Amino acid sequence: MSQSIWTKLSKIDRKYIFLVLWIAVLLPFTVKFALPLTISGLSRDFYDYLDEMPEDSIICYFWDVSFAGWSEMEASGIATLKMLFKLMDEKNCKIILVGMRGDCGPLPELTLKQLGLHPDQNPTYGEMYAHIGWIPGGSVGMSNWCKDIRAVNPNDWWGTPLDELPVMQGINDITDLDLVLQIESGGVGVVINQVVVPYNTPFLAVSIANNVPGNLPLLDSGLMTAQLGGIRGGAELEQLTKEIGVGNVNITAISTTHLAIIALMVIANLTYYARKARGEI
Amino acid sequence: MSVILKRREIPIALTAFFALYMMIAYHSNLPWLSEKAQLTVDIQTFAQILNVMALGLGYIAIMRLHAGYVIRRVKHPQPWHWSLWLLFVLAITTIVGLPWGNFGVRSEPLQFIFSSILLPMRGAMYAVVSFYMASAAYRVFLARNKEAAVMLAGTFVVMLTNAPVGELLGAWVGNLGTWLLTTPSMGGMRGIRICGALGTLILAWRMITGRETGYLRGAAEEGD
Amino acid sequence: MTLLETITAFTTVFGILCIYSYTYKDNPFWKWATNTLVAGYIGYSACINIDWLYKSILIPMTQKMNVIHLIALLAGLLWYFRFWKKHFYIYRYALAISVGSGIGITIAKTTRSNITAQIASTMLRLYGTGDLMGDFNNIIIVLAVFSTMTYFLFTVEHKGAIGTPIGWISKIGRWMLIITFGVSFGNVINSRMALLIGTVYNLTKPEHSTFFYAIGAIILIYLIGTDLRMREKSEPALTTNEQRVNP
Amino acid sequence: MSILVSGRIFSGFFLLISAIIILGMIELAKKGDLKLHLRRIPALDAIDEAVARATETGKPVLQHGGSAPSAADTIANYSIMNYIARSCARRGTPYVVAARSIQGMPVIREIVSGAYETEGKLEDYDEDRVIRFGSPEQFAFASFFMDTIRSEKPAFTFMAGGLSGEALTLCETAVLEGSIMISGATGQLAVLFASSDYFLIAEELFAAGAYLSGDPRQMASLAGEDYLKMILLALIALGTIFRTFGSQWLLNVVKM
Repeated sequence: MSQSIWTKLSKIDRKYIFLVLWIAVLLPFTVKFALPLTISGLSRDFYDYLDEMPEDSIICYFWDVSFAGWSEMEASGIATLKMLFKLMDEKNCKIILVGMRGDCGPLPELTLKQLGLHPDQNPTYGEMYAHIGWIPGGSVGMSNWCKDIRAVNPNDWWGTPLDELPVMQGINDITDLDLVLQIESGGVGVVINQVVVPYNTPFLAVSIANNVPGNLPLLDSGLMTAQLGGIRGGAELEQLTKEIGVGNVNITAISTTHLAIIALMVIANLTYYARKARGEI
Repeated sequence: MSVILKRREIPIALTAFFALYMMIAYHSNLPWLSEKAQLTVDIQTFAQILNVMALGLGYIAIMRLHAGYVIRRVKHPQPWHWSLWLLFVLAITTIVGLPWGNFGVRSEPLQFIFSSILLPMRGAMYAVVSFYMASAAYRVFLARNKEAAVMLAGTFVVMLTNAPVGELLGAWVGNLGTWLLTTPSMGGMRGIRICGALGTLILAWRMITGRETGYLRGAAEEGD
Repeated sequence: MTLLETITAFTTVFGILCIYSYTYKDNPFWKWATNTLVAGYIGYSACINIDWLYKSILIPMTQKMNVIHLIALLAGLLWYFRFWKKHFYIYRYALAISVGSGIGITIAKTTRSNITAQIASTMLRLYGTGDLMGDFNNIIIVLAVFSTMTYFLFTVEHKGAIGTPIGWISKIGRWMLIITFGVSFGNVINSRMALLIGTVYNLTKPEHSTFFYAIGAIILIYLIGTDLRMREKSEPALTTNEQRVNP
Repeated sequence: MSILVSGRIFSGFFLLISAIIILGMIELAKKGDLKLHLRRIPALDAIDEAVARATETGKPVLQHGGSAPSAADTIANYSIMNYIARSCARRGTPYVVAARSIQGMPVIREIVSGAYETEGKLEDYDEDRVIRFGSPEQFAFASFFMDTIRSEKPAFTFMAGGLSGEALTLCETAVLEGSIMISGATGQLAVLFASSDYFLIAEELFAAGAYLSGDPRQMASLAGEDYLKMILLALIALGTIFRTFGSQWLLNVVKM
C-alpha cells in the first residue's frame, strides 16, 4: 500500500529538517537584505538609562559569558562596550572591565583588540578605562571583590598593579561605583545577590535571550534597572547608538530561521490534522 | 585517630559553622560581628582561595579516566586512540598555559588555542542544539490537546515578536508578545522563582543541621 | 594573509565544521572535535585558575607574608585527598567549608532577592490605579503568582472542603505555567538560533569563507560516501524514524 | 546605630521562621506524629505504566545517572532510580543507567545493586551491563547517551539531574527511537516540558524524590516547605487587599 503524502511527511528523516535550517541560516549571508526593526520598550529603557548617566560616573562592566554563549552575545557585548566608550569620551565616565569566570579574562581582551583599545594599540589605556582580570571563587569571590577590589585583583589582566593605573585611583570597593553592568549567559544571580541586594547599586543586565523571561521578575521588583535581551537587544542598541554592526547583520538571519521554524510547525500541524481526518492516528 | 577523623560530624560541623557565621554577620551590625568585620573578610578570603584550589579536581579526574582507557585499550565508550589524542591535547594546553618562560595564559600559543579552537568550537557545540530545536519544533509542537495548543500559541507570538519579520504583520504582534512576556509569563516565572528559592532555603537548613548529607556522599575515585 | 592568519582561519573553520558534521551523523570528525574540545577546555580552565593564584596570591606573598593566604593554600590541598583511597574522607573537610560558606553567603541574600522582594512587588493595587489596563495587568500578575505557587503545594489534597478551591486555583496555576513555558520556549528558540547564526557569521567572514566551502564540501562528501557504503552493507536505513506510539 | 542592618530585617526574620518550621517538622516526623498525603503527580503514576510497557515489549528501561551527587536534583534522581531499579528487578525488565559523574558512580552502584538485592534478584544484576559510564563532559556525555539510546532502543527513558543545554538533544533522540520519555528538571523547563511525554516541573521533582524514597524526614521538609508557601500566599493576599484599599502598611513591613 502506498503511503499518503501526509504519512510520508510525518515520517520525514531528521536530516531534511536540518537541511531546511541550514538553508534558512545561510540565505541571509549570501543574499543580503534587511528588515525594519522597531525598538522595544525594554531596550529603549536600557539606552535611556545609560544615555542619562551623569558626568564623571564610574561604571563597572562584569563579563559573565561562556565561550559557548559568546556567539550570541557578541552583538550586544560590542554594542554596549561601544556605548560605554562613547560615554567615556563625551561625559568623562570611567570604565572598568572585569570577568566573572575564567573564560572571561581573555574575552574582553579580544573585544578591546577588535575596537582598537587594546593596551598595545592604544597608549591611553589605564587613564580612563582598564581591564582588571577576573574574579574567581563564585559567590564568595564576588562578595570579597565588593569589599576590597585589590584583595582579589591586585593587578590588571596584563599584570600592571592597579595602583599604577590612573583610572583606579580612589576606587577601592563597590561603593565607589555608580553603575554596574553585567553581560551574562549564565544568570544574574551572583550579581543580584552579592552586589545589588547588599549595596543597592544600580544594575543593568545584558542577557542571553533564554534568560530574559526568568529575569523579568527581578526587573519588575526593581532589583534590576533595565535589561537588554539577546541578539535583538544588541541590534536595537546598535540602531539607537547609530553604530550598525554585527547585530544588524545577524538579526536578518533571526527572521529567516524563525520563519523556517514556524513553517515547520505549520506543516507538522497540517500533517497531524490531515492524518487525524483520514483516521490514520 | 582516623576513626575520629572519619566521622561525618566533622564536615557537618564545618558546614554549619561557616554557613551560620556568614548568615549572622550579614544581618548583624556589631563592630566585631558584621559584614565588614576583619574576621568575616578573613573567612571569605580563605573560602575563596579554597574554592580556587579545587581547580585540579576535574583535570586529574579526566586525566585518570582517559589514561585508564588507553592502558586497557578499550573500545567503549570510545576507541582508546581518541583518549590518547585527548591526553595529548591536554598536555599541550597545560604546557603552553602555565606561567613559565615565555608561556602563560596571555602568551601567543594559548591565545591561539583560545581564539581559534575553544571559542568557535564551543559555540558551535551549543549551536548543534539548534538543529534539534528545529526537529523538536516539527515533532512536538502539535496542537494535540488544549495545553499543547496554548503553549504553541504563546511560542508562536513570542517568535514573531523576537524576529523583525513579525512586524510586517502589524504592531499588535509585538505588543501582544511583550504583554505576554511582561505580564502572565512574568507572574508565572515569579511563582517558579519563589518556590525554587524556598526549596534552596529548606535544603540549606537541612544541610546546616546535618539532616541532608547527600553532598558528602561518594567514595574515593578509583584509579585505573 | 600571513601564515598565522591562514592557520587560524583554517582551524576555526575546520573545528566548527567538524562539530556540525554531527547534524548528518556520528563520525570521526565529530569524535576528534569533542575530544579536542574537552581536553582544551579543561586544560585551559586549570591554567587560568593557576594564573590567578600565581599573579594575585603567590607573587604578592613573596613580597609580604599573608598568613590567611598561606593557610588557605594549604587547606586547599585537602581537596586532593579525593584520589587517595585510604584517607579519602579528608577531602570532605574542604568540601564542607566550600559548601558551608557558599550557603552562608547566598541564602540570606536570596531570601531577599527571590522571596521577600518578589512578594513585595506582587502586593499590587487591583483596582484604582487610574488606568483600566493597569488594573487588569495587576490582577493577572497577582493571579499568576498566586496560582503558580498553589500549584506547587504538594501535601494538600486538592479535594474536599478546603481542597476543592485549592484544586481550582492550582488548575489555573498549571495553565499559567503552560503560558510561561510557551513564552520561554519562544525565547529559547531565539537564543539557540542566535548561537547558530553567530557561528555561521563567523564561517562566512571573508577570511573564512574559502575554507568554509572547501572543508565543508570535503566533510560532506566523506559523510555521504560512508553513509552510502554502509547502506550497501546493511539494508535497513541508518536512522529509524518510525512514528512514535503514544503511551 | 542599631544591632540589625535595616533593609535586611524582614528577610532575616523569614529565614528564622523557615528554620523553625522546617526543623520542627523534621522533629515531628521523627516522633512519627506526622501523617502526610501527597497530591497526585501524573508523571509519577506514568512511571509505573512506562515500566509496565517496557516489560510487555521486552525492551529495556534507560535512566540518566544525573550529575555530581551533591546536587539536589541528582539526589532526587537517586530516589527515583531506586524505585525504577526495584520495579525493573521485580518484573525482570532489562535496566540500564548511563552515568555521567565519576563521583556518582559508587553511589549509583550502591543504589542499583541494593535495589536488586531487596527484590531478591541479585543473580540478574550484571554490573557491566546495567551501569555504563560515559564521560563527565556535557556534550561528550550527550553523544554517549544518544549512542546508548540508539543501540538499546529503550521503551522508557527517565532523565533528571544536571540537565542543561544538551537536554533537548537527548529528549529528541529518545522519543524518535520510540521511547516514552519522562524527565524532571529545575532548569530548561520549557524545553523539557514541550518535548517529554511527562515532565516533573521543578519542585515536583523534589516532591517525587521524597515520595518515592518514603523517607519521613524528606516528606517532613516537603510539608514544611508547603507551610512556608502558605505563609507567603497569605502575605500576598493580605498585601494585595491592603494596597487595594490604599494602605502601604504591610508592604512597608515586608520591605523592612
